[in-house]
Amino acid sequence: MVATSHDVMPDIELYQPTDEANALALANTLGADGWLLGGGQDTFGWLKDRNKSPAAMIELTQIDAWKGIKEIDDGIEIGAVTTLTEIANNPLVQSRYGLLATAASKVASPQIRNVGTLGGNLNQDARCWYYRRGLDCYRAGGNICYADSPEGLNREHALFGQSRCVAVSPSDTAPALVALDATMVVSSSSGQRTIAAQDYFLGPDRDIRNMTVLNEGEILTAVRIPSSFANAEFYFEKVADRNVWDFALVNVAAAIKVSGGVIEDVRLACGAVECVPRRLEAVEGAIRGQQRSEELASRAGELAVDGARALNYNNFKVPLMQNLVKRAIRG
Amino acid sequence: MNPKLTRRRFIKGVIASGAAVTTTTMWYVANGQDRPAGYVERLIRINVNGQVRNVDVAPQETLASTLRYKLGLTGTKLGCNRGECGACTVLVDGTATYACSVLTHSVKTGMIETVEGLESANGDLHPVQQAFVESLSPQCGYCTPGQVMAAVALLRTNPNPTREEARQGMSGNLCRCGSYDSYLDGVMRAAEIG
Amino acid sequence: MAYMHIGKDFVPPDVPGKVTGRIKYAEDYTRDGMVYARLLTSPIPHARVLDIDASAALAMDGVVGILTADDVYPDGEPQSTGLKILTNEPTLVGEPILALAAVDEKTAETALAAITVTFERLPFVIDPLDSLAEGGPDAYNGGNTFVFRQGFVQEKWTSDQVASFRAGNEPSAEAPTELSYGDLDASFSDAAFVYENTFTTAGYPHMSMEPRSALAYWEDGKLYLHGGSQSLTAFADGIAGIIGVAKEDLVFVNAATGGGFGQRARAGSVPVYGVPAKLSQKINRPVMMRVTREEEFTIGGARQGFQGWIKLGFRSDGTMAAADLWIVSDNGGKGGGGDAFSATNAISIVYQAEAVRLRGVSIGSNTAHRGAQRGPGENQIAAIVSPILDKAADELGIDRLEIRKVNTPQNGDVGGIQRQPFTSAYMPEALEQTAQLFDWEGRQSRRRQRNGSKITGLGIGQGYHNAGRSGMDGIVMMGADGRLKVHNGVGNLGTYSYASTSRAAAEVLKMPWESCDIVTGRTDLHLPITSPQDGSNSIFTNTRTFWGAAQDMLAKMKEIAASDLGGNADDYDVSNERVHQIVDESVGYSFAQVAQRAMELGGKYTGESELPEDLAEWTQIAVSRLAGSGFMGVYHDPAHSGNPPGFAVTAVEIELDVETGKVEVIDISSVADSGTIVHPQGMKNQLVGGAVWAIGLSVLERHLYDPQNGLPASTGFWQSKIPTYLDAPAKIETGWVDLPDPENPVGARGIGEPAMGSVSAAINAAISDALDGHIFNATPVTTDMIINHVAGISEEWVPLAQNNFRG
Amino acid sequence: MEDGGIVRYKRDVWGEEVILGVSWDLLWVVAVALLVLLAAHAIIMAALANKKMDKPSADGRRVMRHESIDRLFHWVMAISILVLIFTGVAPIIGLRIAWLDIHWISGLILTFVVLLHIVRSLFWQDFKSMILGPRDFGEPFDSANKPGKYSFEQKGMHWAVTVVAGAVIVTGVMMFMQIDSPFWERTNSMPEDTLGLVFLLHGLSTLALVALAATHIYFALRPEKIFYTRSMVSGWISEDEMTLNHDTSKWAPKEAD
Repeated sequence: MVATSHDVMPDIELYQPTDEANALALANTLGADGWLLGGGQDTFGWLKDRNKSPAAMIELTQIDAWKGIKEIDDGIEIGAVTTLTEIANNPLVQSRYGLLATAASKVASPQIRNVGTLGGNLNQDARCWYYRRGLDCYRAGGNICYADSPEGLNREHALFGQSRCVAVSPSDTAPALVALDATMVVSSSSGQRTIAAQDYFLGPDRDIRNMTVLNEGEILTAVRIPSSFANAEFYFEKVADRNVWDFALVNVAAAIKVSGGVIEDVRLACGAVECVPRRLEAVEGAIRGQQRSEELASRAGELAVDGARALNYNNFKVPLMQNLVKRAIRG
Repeated sequence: MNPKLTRRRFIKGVIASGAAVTTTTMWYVANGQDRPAGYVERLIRINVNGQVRNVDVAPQETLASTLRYKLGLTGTKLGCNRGECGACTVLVDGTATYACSVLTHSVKTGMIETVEGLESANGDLHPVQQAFVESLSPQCGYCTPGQVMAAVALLRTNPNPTREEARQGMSGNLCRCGSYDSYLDGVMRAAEIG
Repeated sequence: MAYMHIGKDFVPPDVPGKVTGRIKYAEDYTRDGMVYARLLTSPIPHARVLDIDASAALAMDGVVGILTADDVYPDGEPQSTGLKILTNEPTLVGEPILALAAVDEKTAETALAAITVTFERLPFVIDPLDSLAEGGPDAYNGGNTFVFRQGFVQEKWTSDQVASFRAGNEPSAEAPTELSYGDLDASFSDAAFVYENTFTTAGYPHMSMEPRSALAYWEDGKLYLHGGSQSLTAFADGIAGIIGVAKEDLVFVNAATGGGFGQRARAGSVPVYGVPAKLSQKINRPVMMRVTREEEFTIGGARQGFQGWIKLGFRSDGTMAAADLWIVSDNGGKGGGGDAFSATNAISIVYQAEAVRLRGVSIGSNTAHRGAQRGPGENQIAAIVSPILDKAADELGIDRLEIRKVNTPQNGDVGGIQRQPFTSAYMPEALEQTAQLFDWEGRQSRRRQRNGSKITGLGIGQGYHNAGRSGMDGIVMMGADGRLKVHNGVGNLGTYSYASTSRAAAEVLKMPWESCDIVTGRTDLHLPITSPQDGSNSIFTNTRTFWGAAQDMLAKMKEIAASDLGGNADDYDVSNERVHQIVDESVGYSFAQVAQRAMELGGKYTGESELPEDLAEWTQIAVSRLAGSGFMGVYHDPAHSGNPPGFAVTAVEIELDVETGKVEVIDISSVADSGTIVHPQGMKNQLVGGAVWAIGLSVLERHLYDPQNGLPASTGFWQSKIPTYLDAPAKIETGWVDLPDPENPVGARGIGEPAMGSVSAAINAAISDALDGHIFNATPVTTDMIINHVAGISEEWVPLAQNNFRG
Repeated sequence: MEDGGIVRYKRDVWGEEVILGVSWDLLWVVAVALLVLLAAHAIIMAALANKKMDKPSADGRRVMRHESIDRLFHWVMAISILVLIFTGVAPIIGLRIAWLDIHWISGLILTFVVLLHIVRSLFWQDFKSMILGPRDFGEPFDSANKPGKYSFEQKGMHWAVTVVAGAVIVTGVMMFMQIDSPFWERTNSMPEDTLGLVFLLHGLSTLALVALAATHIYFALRPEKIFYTRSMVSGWISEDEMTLNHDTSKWAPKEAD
């Protein structure tokens, strides 16, 4: 019964592969009972609470091939187990993709960024407190949602794409990568595939148990950021209750190419408003080619929240999202 | 039959019976294979405060557990055991890290520094400790070891921080007494006397 | 007056241990054969345990034993609210049902999962108003409130009365508690401006950094208990009774405590220490009980939330004519708390209202138990009243600092429901000094200035708490080495008052601090009783006792010297660790010599006879064990007269972003009126700590319980929104009036609690200021509330909702 | 969550064990069982095939078996049931599609069509022809005893589907009321143990429906029965087919135009 507050890591095996092949083989053979371990900042709570009980952890941070930031033909590639601190402080990222550097620097707290990885921040599980408490809700494989009800505590929950589950994407770096048109590199023992950042995440309508397209045996090994939006004008803002150790109530990431006051191209994404980072294509379409102005910014804001369906306690997210998008376009 | 379903159910059964450890072992035995490379051995040597210690560490053991309960280094405090307070902050290769949220096996090759390792051989306090005493930075003191270690890490990378830089650098440490102002006084003083 | 020690900084003896990690908190101890206990707690907000089947768990390898409520209370549980050691009638999720001991924690947790507890589910309630409504569920078995000497009582309103209250009207129900003075109607009729509205303040947890883990073992009939507390001897005195061990057979070890904030002052709020004590007695092994952060939340206590109605009347000159309050206090699942009374007293005292009335009732909810939390009552209400005061000022065309000056308490005034005189009051000086420190006048130009989406708000606030007690005991000892040993029963929770009050003794004997030792940290060092270290009282209370004990020793020194060396006692004085003739300093004894002589003389000089009357039982035990072992000064402190107030005044500047709803506190300037300053650094720590707590109360901290199932959501530091480095300003300016209080030998009064209330009052005033005077009538004022206000959105929350604050 | 053979259990919000739903492993059990049975049937029929059975001719005079409106009902039901089965099973077998909206919309269509069919069958159709009486049970064993409009097998299939579809629809509607829809905002008013029971019944009836649908399709495609399927498309069967399989004294259909 859930009558105990757990605090100690239960028995779990640990594998520390040092080369890719070995890690992929382990992921493949262990399948569902192998837990992919990055920095572990999202992992250990689950395991200590005994709300997730894998038989083994496969530590990915010993694999050098999946670490670091390097230039590629078109842009840069960031290893999935590169720490958020390294990304935030990396000159290359700072100079060309400041959006990601800023987003990474807003995550949790310095110590968490020191060990927390990009892959971990992207793949972290939903933060809905009912789910985290270990209740058997839809996302946990049950048949009920405790948050989406007249009395449910859903202040932090979704405005869009609710489908039985109303949890939101908790990541700060995800919207930044969507805005930068990044590509996820996913490897498995049977090969490698690449997925556009915005297609990498899954809403509850398509898979209520998993937040990404990763299948058993697959590992996110790298993220590629094309040069298309390098050195563009960037805007990232995260609004949370606390300025440290908090998840966004809403965050916004924008990459804008402006010349002569005209928005030539733009990519926009918001986090914490849907189960996936929400790309605002309608807004992008409406402002592309337009003269940048206060009015345009306001219109963008209004367009951004079009179709929002607030729950009982998260109505405030509508004006908040609207304002953040407005600020992003206003610059 | 759908392999996903059957495997999950098999695993559930095993875990429910509280024998998670044997699960993967069983899997490999059942498949007539040896454990794959990368499986950790429990007996390890770790370098804590410059001393190499032999210690028997369970695969899932956190560094905080090893330090407190295996090595008796109780200066490292557990305020939440969830990476939400920073009282357990230690240095791994100079990097401030929550000992409650990192596996000992993950850092076994690193140089681990705890609050017990800061004093010089002749017993003099580390400049940060000295400054914290002079500024009366601690109140209840429970978060202090973590604050000390965070400050040490900060000043190594940035020996002369502005108060704002110090504030940012220390921000991964919670103090319920609200002594932040006094800790920042301490960090600034440490930068002077350091 | 020039002091040797008072008003000077020093290094409290425990500080080095804190920066080196060497000082031990309860969980840092180990003991041979020690086993680990973990708690099985209630998953249900209100239930009755029908059956416990632990056979499977007890059969597991490494499991040593379990303890249930039936073991603890063989004759049945005490029928009252208040936490039990363990219970079969849980009234909140997370209340301890049983404890299991095993060779290690992991085994204990695994074994707990194998225990089957059969519950009978009972109706539960999260919002006290829902319980007040006729037919609403009651939090306790037998009622929704507990009345002293009456037991459980059912307090009910009609649904219409509840609905009308929620709708913003004055409650029309009969109040079980009514306190007042003055002619309310007459005073309101004199008022030029009257403000009336309902308000709500959120309850929230103490969340001390150190969870209440404890170690216990029994050795030759004595119980050794290692735990954290705010008080040392007062706590031990109480926990002995709860555990059921004779005072003389309890050794309470408590060198350091990881925070208390009101919740660890008295044993009644930490009965869970009885678990390792009883369990180790049962299984005859040392037991370490590890308490998790979540458990610290569920049994660690919380501030009372208010669902209230307030009406304030002001004369045209700005003076507060009358204050009328109706407050429903949230008593949580375990009762406790008198916040409403303290809140009303605070209004009467800080604003010197001519007529005041409180009508109130305390109603239970199946949530965390309530107990005193830093400025219980005074600080919630300070944040509610301050914006109203500003509204009055604006309506009456008075400056906002001025309206506080015309209402300020000062020397000679009385205050509170009992109209008690102050021992001294320097609030006018504090107001003036704050205005200077903050440059209140100079900053007025910034008021409501808009910079992009950010608006600057200015606020000024006042805080109060009764800050001193008396009637305690003091013991000082001196051995043949001539060193002064201050036997100190004050708790060590980080205020360092245990050390700073000890310096009063050194002051009396004009001794260098280096020649003094503080004897404390464990009760088998024979420590005198003192008041629980709550209510900001320690400085006042204990400087009196240590001063008195040292005076007793001083008198005895002079007697001995006079009888040995000639002359009268009053021909003698002390200096440089010698007692000597005033005319000829060469004639005298060193302290070492006089102590030696005292021990030769024995009797009253060594505590063997002529002890003060009315020494507490606890002190008598200490004295009897010390008797004959050295030169003793012992003292029982008589009662003081009047109310020694702790006052603080704070001015803040905030930036409120109307697009994000974020409030950033830019500047805080706090000034204390707490009499003579004994320990400047300690005083500064109380002011800055209070400021951070105030940020929590004003904009961040709240309880989250799901009304559907009574589960707590805010169980960790994260969801409790404890303020971080970056939620507080980089620098907080502090100052103090530093004028002596006549009722204290060194002129000192306390400050811990007012230091928070004044900042909360200022921040909430500044938020209203930034929003053109809009008053939320609530704490905290969170991001979403501000966004909704600016956007004109009304959420679908229940008005005055408690414990599910804004979802 | 634990699997207990047929039923899956979970913990309710207060940690008590309650029913979660059917164990979807049964889906594979049903699938395998069906394959075996139908394969067996096919083999036996093939074995009997050499024993000369005179196949009725589709030529000659045509009689009306299914009115166009009834055929429309049938095919709409058929399609919605197949869609429901597919969208319901997809997430269980790990297909990541947005199934829920399609599922409840098809469910509403099925419900609507079934209601219409019930009304029509009661007042406009020859209801008696579908009544399953005791005498019908002798029919399969007595070649002399020929059925009226519907054979014993057809009646049996119809009523089995009626019962199972009824259960699926009732539980389905109850589940529909537990999610957000254009018509209402969801609540958690239904107790978790009741909810689990509803899920269990929906799951069990789904499994039965899968079995029935598969059987129905199998027989509809059997060569000796294919003319019935044709009649569900075109409406008519030949007089030859009628006289060989039906007792015209019990069923006198009108001429097909």
